[in-house]
Amino acid sequence: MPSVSQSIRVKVLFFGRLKEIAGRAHESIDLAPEADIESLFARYASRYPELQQYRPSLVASCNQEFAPWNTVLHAGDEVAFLPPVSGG
Amino acid sequence: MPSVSQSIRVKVLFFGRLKEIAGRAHESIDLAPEADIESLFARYASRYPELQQYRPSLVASCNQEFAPWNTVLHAGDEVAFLPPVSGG
Amino acid sequence: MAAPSTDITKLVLEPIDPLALAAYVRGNGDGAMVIFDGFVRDHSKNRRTLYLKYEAYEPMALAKIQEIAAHLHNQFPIHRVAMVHRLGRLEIGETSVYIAVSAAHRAAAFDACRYAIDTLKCTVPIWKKEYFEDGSVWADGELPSAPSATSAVKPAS
Amino acid sequence: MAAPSTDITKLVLEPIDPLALAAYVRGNGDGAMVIFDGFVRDHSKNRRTLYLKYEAYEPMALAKIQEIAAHLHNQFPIHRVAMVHRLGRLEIGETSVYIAVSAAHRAAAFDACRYAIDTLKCTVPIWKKEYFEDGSVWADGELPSAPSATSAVKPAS
Repeated sequence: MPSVSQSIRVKVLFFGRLKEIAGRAHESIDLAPEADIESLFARYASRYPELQQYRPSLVASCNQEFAPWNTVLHAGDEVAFLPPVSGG
Repeated sequence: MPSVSQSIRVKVLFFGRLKEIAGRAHESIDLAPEADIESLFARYASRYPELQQYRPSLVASCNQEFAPWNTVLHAGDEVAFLPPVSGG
Repeated sequence: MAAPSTDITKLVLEPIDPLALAAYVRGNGDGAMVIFDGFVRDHSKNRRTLYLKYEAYEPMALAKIQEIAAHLHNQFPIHRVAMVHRLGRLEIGETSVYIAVSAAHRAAAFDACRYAIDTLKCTVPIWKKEYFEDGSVWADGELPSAPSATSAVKPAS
Repeated sequence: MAAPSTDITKLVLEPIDPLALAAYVRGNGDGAMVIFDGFVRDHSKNRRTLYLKYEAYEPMALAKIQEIAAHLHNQFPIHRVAMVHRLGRLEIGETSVYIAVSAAHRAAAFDACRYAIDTLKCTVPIWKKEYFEDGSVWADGELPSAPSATSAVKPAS
């Protein structure tokens, strides 16, 4: 049986303004099992308080597909917080 | 006072299928005063009976502007019978 | 109601140069350009087309194209327009009509470009003859919505 | 739902070559091509722009562009699509996005091209930073309509 404290590792990507705030384009992070994207964001928002103000304008992706914030993460997932897009 | 028999000269242009039927691109023709475009066409239709069948599909122009068939012509006018257009 | 003198409106016999027209139309103050490129299809109603010939009532056709360009500026917030139609013999794949419209925002450029080609196709006196292996035909075409007779009889309202 | 392999969908760092893309997209069986050319405007909100930088979540952006191209083929009777977005630093007047759609008839080409750029602008993860004489800003952008939380609460209908 897996230990309840077993953690999962996910990859997190930052773009645009968020990359400047986090000071990095990506990192890997260990999370508790059953963590969702919202809780992952909350962790970064506590590390970089400036992030919090952008939360309403962000959408999330998991494995390169738009994903609801309550998506439960699994080991190896690639998560990104996407600011409003401005291509074109 | 002008004579009642005084005629006016107009220029007539033919395009597309009409040019082939008339065997010419343009000609000048003398008309009775007060002649309108419809009567001008009737004259050509009597000369080239094949023209008559196209009458419903034609629009007329006078001096390079679309014109109703009952437009009364004046000396020097340039009249054209325009088949359905197919530019583009 | 004249088109601004910075527009390009032309009937030409030689091949149309799309790159030169596009480069002319797009300005550094714009952000968007929409182009319509109409060219000779290799078939028509299931017959193989060999080539086309276009003829025009040239002065009237040019005036109508200029009217359309002027109307675009009245109706849409656009910058520049190029509307060029080629006449004479055209081979398969060659451009017969090229319309480019630049604007600060794409919606106006799309709307104007589409209005231009739709209006050209049903109002500009240009005719296309299609040549096939076994003969040639004048294309069906569109009846311009010309003014109706100036009559005392009014339609029932 | 993959785009036909004959489409061109790319993210590029080098300048976009419009002539090559247009020549590729238009086929002898088509009669119409509509092109959207989006390029760098020399101003933004009354400030003079010096240049732009675009960045993307590259694999996701490319996948989203390919989804759009595939959707065009499902929705509109078109032939070929090219959708190319440039990344990195772009100077004033340089093309950032180029979309060309060919079809037998113009209505489908217009509809598809417009759908493509409208959808790209609000769903493809690409970001633009505008550089001015006195600083730089991330463009406001569009919030993609992402899936909402998978919740038991349904909206009132």
